Amino acid sequence: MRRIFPHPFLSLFLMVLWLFLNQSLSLGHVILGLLVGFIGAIAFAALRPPELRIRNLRAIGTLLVMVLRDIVRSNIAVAKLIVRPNAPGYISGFMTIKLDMKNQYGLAALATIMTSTPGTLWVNFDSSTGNLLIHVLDLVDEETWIKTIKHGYERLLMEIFE
Amino acid sequence: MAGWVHHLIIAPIIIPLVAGALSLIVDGANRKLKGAISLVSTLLLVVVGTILVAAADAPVDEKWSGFVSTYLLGDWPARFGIVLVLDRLSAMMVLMTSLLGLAALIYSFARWYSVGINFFALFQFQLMGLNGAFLTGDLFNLFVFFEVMLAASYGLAMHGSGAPRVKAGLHYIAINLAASSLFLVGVSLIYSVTGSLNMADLANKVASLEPESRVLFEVGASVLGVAFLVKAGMWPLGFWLPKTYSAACAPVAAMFAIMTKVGVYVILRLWMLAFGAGAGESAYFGSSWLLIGGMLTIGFGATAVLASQDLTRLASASIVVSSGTLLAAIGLGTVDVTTGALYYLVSSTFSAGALFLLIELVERGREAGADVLAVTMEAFAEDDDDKVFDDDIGVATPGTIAVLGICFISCALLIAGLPPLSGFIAKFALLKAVFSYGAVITTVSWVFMALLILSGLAALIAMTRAGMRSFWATVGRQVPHVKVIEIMPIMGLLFLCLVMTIRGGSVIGYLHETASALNLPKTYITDVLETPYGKPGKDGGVTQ
Amino acid sequence: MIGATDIPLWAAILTAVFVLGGAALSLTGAVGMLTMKSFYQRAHAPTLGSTLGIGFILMASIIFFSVTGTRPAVHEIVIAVFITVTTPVPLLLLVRAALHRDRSQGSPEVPGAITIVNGTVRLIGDKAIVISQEDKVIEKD
Amino acid sequence: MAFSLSGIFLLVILCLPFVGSVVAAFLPTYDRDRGALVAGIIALVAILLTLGFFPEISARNVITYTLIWIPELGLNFTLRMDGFAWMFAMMVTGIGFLVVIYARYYMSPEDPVSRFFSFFLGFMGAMLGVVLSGNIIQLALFWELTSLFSFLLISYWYHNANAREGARMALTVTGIGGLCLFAGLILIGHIVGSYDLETVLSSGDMIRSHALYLPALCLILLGALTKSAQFPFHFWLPQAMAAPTPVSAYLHSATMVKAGVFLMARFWPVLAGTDAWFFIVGTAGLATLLIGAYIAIFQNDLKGLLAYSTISHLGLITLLLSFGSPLALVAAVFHILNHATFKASLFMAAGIIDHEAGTRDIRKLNGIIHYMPITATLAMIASAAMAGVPLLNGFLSKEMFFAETILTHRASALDQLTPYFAVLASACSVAYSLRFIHGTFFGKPATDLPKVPHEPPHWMRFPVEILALTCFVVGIIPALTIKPFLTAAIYSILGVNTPAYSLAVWHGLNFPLIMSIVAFLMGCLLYICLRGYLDRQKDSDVAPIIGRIKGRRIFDEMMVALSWRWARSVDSFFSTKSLQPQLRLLVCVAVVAAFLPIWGQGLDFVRPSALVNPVPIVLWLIGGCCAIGAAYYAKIHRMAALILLGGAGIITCITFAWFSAPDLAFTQLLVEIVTTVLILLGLRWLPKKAQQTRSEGRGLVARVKNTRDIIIAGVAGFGLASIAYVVMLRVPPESISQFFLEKSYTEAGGKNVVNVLLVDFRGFDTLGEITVLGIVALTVYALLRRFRPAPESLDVPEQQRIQNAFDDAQPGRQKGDTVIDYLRIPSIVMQLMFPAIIVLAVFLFMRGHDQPGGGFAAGLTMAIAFILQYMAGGTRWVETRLRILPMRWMGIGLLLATCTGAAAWLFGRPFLTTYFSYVDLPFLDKVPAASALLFDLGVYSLVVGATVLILIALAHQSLRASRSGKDT
Amino acid sequence: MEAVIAFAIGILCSSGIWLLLRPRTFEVIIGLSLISYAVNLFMFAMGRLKVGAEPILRSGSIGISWYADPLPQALVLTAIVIGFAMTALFLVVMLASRGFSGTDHVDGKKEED
Amino acid sequence: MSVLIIFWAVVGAQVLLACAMVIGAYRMLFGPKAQDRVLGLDNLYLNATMLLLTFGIRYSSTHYFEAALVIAMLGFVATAALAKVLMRGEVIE
Ligand code: NA
Ligand code: NA
Repeated sequence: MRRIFPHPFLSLFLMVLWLFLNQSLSLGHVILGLLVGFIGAIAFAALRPPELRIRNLRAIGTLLVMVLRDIVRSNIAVAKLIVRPNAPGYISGFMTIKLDMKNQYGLAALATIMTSTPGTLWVNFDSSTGNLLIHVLDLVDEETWIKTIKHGYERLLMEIFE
Repeated sequence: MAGWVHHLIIAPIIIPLVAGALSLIVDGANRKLKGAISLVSTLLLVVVGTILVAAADAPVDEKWSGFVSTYLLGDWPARFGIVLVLDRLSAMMVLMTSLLGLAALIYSFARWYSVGINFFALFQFQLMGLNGAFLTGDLFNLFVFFEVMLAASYGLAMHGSGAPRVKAGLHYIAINLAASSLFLVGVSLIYSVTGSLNMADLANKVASLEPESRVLFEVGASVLGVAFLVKAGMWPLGFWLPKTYSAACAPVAAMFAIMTKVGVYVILRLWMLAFGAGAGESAYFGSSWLLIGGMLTIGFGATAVLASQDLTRLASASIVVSSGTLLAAIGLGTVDVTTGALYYLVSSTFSAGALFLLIELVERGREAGADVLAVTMEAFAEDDDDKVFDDDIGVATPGTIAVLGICFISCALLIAGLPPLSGFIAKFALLKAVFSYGAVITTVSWVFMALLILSGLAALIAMTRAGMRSFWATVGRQVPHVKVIEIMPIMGLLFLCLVMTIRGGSVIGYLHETASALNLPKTYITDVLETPYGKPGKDGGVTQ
Repeated sequence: MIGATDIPLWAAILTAVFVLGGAALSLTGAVGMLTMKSFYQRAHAPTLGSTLGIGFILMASIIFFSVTGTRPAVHEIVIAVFITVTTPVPLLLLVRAALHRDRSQGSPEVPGAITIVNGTVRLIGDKAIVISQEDKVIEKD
Repeated sequence: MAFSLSGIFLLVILCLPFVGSVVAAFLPTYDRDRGALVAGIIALVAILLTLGFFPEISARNVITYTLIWIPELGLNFTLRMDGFAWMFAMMVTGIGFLVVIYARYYMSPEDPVSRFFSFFLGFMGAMLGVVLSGNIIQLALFWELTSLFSFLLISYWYHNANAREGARMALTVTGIGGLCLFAGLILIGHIVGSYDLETVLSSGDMIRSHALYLPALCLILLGALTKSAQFPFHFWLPQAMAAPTPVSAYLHSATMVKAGVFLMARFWPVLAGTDAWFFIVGTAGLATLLIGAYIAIFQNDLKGLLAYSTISHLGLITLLLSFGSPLALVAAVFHILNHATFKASLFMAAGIIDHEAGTRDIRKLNGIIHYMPITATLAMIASAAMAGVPLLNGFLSKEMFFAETILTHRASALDQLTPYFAVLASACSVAYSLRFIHGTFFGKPATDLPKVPHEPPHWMRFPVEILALTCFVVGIIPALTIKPFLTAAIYSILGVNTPAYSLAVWHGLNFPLIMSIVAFLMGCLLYICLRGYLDRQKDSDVAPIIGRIKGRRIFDEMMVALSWRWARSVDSFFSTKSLQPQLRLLVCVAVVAAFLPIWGQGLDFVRPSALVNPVPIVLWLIGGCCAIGAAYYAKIHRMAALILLGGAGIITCITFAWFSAPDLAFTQLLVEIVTTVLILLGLRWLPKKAQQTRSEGRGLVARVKNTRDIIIAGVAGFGLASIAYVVMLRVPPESISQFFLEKSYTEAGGKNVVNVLLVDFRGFDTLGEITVLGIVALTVYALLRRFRPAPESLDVPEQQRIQNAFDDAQPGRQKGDTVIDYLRIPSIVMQLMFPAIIVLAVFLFMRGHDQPGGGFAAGLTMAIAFILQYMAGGTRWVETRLRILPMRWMGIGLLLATCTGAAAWLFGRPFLTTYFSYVDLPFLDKVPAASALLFDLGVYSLVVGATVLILIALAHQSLRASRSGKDT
Repeated sequence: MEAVIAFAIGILCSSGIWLLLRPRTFEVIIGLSLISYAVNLFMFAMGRLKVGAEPILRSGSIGISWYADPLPQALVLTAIVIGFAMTALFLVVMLASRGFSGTDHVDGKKEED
Repeated sequence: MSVLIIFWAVVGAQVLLACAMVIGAYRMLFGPKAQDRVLGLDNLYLNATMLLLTFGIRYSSTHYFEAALVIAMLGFVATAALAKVLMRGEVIE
């Protein structure tokens, strides 16, 4: 079954994508969408990606809300920094965080989130040590960052993927 | 034309296309099958070409006949869709391409196909591009087939790779890319003032263009003309030519003999159509430039012929000469001159093709660099007045060398325009026409005559020099190992020249008809534009 | 402007606000990219546009088309998803590449700078280096 | 008339030698018996056939035979035999026959003699062609053929440098002349309006009074004078003596060199009788007569002496022809015959001597009469004929010559002087004849010869005997022997103007006889005086005073200078091997070409442009900066240039989108992406830093050059922009686009007119275009298979070396960890994007007919999906997972597109006629099922295949590099 | 509007030609790309400029003349694809040339010192 | 009224985006380092996407959205490739 229909979630996602692209909900497009989703999943499976299993759907919701909130917040913060460049000196810099998460997808999600969020940049992840080097635009409070990342995102992501 | 013959018009494009595509699917190692596909395709092309010539030449009232036959691709009316147009000229060019292609292909079976990969596919695509360029009646489609032809020629020019080929290829490509840009600019500019791309339709509209449109149209035509002249190798746009041609491997170079002719063909076709006597204020636009450019090209080419250090250069330079001759002839533009030019075109293509094929055989087994040395020795040798006579016993000529020698002499005669082969008839036809041009013989005629004669002389001198070097070199000469399938194509091409000489009457007759039709584009225009068409409508019916 | 004639004023204003807001955010990000001192700082700036900036504009679009009813506003969602997924990729690759380049040039600006001695790589220091906006180098543990 | 039996025989006479030539070529290489047999039989049959014509000829009939050849050009294959042609034909076949017999013995058994006989017969045919041509173009044709065969015969012993050079010189000189003749004959044809010899010969007045008479005359004379080795073109003939003696006897005394005088005589009725004719021909003839005779005295080589003598005698004939009087013509024609007989026999005799004694050097040869008395006697008879001794044929024509010189033809100094010069030349002729006889045959018998001479085989001597006998017979009883033939010949030239003349040994003691006697005595005196000098000449055979001026040397040096040094410098001056000048020229020519029509007719560039949205202005400020930036950085910072190119591309893409071209925007964007990846792949193999050549330095020259290029570029850009501006603001013409917009949906079933254009209206373009893509992919693939990277590019890039070293240096890390870490996150995203992009590709493909998209866009999208995986995982990683066979994709794509097009044939419709209908598939909306969709699928397949093939082939080079890197 | 596009064409063309005349292969390939942008825009402009009038048929009673000219677009599309192919080809040839001659000079000249 | 508001808002937004693009172009042109140039290009892609979306609103046409979608899904490939070259010296290893 998994060989023929390898990634059901992905197929579903692709079908939705198909329907969205075609802006149509007709039965014909649903069938076509299924077909496309099926083909897409097979193509994806052919790449032999690391196993993708989502264990906690609810955590995704929480994560999304959190990300959205952080994005809005940091957008404002960074915009302020840019608009008022002569404000009392903010400090940018690198910092290292040790991550416990090993799941590839989790790491990818974390990287995407951190990079998307203005103010933090995922710079380098050393797989041998688990050390993550990030660059922070406003490094006023290092601990806050660690807390947000380790206890916010990493925890949620580990719930979802591990 | 009716029935299946009508569909044959597109066969010269489709056959090589299918053959090329098939050889892509065939497993890479199975070269024999690829070769067989290619051979079958080319043989078919010869057959089709012959039928097309016969069809184009058939009297008007016969069953499949007419001066012009138009093939409506996609069954769209002629002005709007792309059309292929078969007339005597295009039929002749297609047949010529196929014959030359067959010779080059057979020759390549000896060994050349194997020095790189995908030779057969590229070769077929080359034929497709050439045939398409000859048959199409649409300006932009012409661009596309030019690109097909050029792309394949890029591949073939560098077939076998190696430093000289790649270096020459780089220049060849760069210049042709620039020229293709000009082509696009010209085409789109012409479209912007006429709203059409069909050549017949364009020709129809030229006379009635209002002044500003006319200026823009002429600008477009000029730019287009420059693009074609690059292909035709006109001085000073053709310096890429000798290097590329002489670097290419023999069958490819032979095939290239027709490449410059495409530029010439297109200029002939378009200029006769659009800027003939009926073009109103644009009549004979640019013809004096063609004439001047052509003459300069002859002069330059003849000098290059003399200056060439090796045979391939010589052959390439002779191609430049023939291009110049043709361009100048188009610049003169009367029916008789055009007739002569067309004859010259065919003859020079076959002979140059044969020469390119031959050179490789002649040079085989000679030490590299021997030419340069020989030439230098000859140029700077001390007076050898006092050399004693050697013994008076001749050196026997091995059969291979004898055959090669005969072929070489034939090529030399053809290229120099000396009797008795078709090169002579061609020169005669041109000269005669040039002198019948107008009531009084003008300076132009004299200069043209002088150039024709002198270029022949240059070829004679250079070919003698080169031939003596190649065949009578007493040292370092080994009898080359020549296969029958290598010499047969050469003899075939020369035989064609012989046939053109002996059957000169019918050939010239055909070409005379061709030239007359070119000079009276009205027939072409009405035939193309009024081609009836039937299009299956929505429900499969026929709407008119 | 087909279809815009029958849009209610509130929707128009909302659309306008979102459109302008998104564009303004994007511009702000770009300004940041212009004014900030170090590359790592500048790399933060465009994310303004790629998150909320484009988000606002998509929102404007959703409002506009939903209200006018010309088409279902689903493309916007797809765009949002894929922008979110794809924009970090080049940034990730780029920042790491910049780090490598700075490190191998022995730049003091980045941690873990290296130097090449006789073909072998030596670390200059393994400390995270913090740069203030005033370009003062403050060493931290 | 055309198909009379005699006409057929004419054709047979002409064809026989050519057939024989082919037959001889296939004989065994060394079989001189059979070679001679074939040649002899052919010559004999030709003689007999020719003889058979005499009754008709003597009845003053002209036999013609015409084959329609190229009537449009007025070029028919006409054979025409009149008395003059008959005489020449007899000469060609008769002497040919004798020379064949001679050659059988002369040529060594080790000589590859069948080649000789093949060429010999070929020449005979060509020469017959010249004399029998009834069409002047045809005459030119055979004329050049004689030059060609002469070349081949002279160079028969091509291992000998002199033979090669002699042959080449003969060919060059006579070839040039032949081309001039050709031009001249075309002029004549133009004047007369026909190339038919008969017509031309009857149009003398028209020709002579025509404005083109002088150019035509000059050109024709150039042909004739070169062929007959007339001053100043005489120098080739002595060089041609490197040929085997039979060749010299045949071509260079009896026949080919006579072609020139033949021509002058043939056209005598139409060209002669004017001042121009007299002065040109007369000067050339007189000069040749004198110079040839003078130089001949000083030749030490027997054949050299004979060659100069030939030159001199041809000068005599030429001079006679120049006079323009009928009697002079009689003398000329008579002398042609006489000279052929005695000179051919002399050459053969010289050949025998050479053959038997092993040398031809007069200084070495002495007393040969003791060794070979018969041959010596024969040679002496012929020499005496040459010297103009009474009772021999040479005497008769020389007397006639003297008689003519006395007469006044054109009052002028030249005319006045001819008698004196004639006597002088005759004296010289006596002198060299004496030298030939005395120097060779008399004196103390030589003992130091290479061989001990003895009489040759009888049949070798036989031809000489026949000819010597002829000299005698004709010399004694001319009226009985030669007169009928001569009269027939003369009549065919002069017609009713044929003068009465008498041929007799004794005309009484008249002035010519006195001149002869004076000349004879002077000649003897001259020889006696010069004898000592001649014997003392050591190594050179240079004639005093004028001998230093060597025509041959001058010619050689001129040829080398003109055809080699000069040609090379002109060639290199007017051409270039570098790319930049070529492109510069191309741009300049295009600009000028575009400007010319505007310059002539004017164009109003001042037009109001509608504005205005600031956004496009800003966008194109950016785009412009990007373009200029790319131009600026291309040399110093390739990456920057590439990035800026991308910037210009995006702006272009937005422009397309803005101005209602979504399809273009799509395609532009996709191509942009692929191109960027492509160039990045290539960047790896370029030198790290742009190498700077000195020529690009900063000097003033460089700055001037740069400025020039900037101006050229600026002008071209400005021109293109101006034209675009003008066009954009004009009212568009009625365009064929209206049709497409109208019919797109109703007749082609697509709403996206651009796509319908691509797959239906102009589907043929698309077919060609995908073929281009396919071809390029094949070429790229082929080139990369043979790719040899530069050595310094072979190493892994510097970055990777550092990163690997870093990984090695760090504890707990392995080589390659850096890249794994680097790509860990991006590769996950890229892999996830793979199916999504595939969906996008399918989407773009499916909707292409109605909405933006289509096979191209879809194909490129699909290709990008693949490329992305290669970027994410590397070549090996992908290729263990996906098996892409791009070549197949391409082939199938092409076939699919073609077959879809061809399917229309099944319905009797032209190629690419599409079929469509709206099919109501279950559950699906109304789906237009156009056959064009299948075509588009072909497009898609090819685009995927080609793009992937190009990129992957390039990417694979890194593997090659890393492999070879490991080897070292 | 037209002036802007004309400006764009001019500047792209000038930059491209300037690069085309440079001696380095990389400069030439960038130049060719810029020229092809210029030419594509030029061809496109030959159909005149229209905003918001894609030649994609809409239902309703929109007249034919409302739409932008589809033909130049189709031609440009073809030209873009062919241009891409040629860029690829030129790139590879230029790499091959560099491999053989050891230099990135268009004439394969070794650097003279 | 609504029409005017939206019209001017869109024009304003386009001007703002165009200005943003100018800055992106500035980074592409003047770096100072290669990574800044790539960043500039990335920014240009992003702003182009947004610009297309504003067109979409202005002309009520779905095609602009599709174009934006294509950039959103594929635009990153070019900049990713550039970035990878900076890091590894090769696009595909
Ligand atoms: Na971020
Ligand atoms: Na002697």
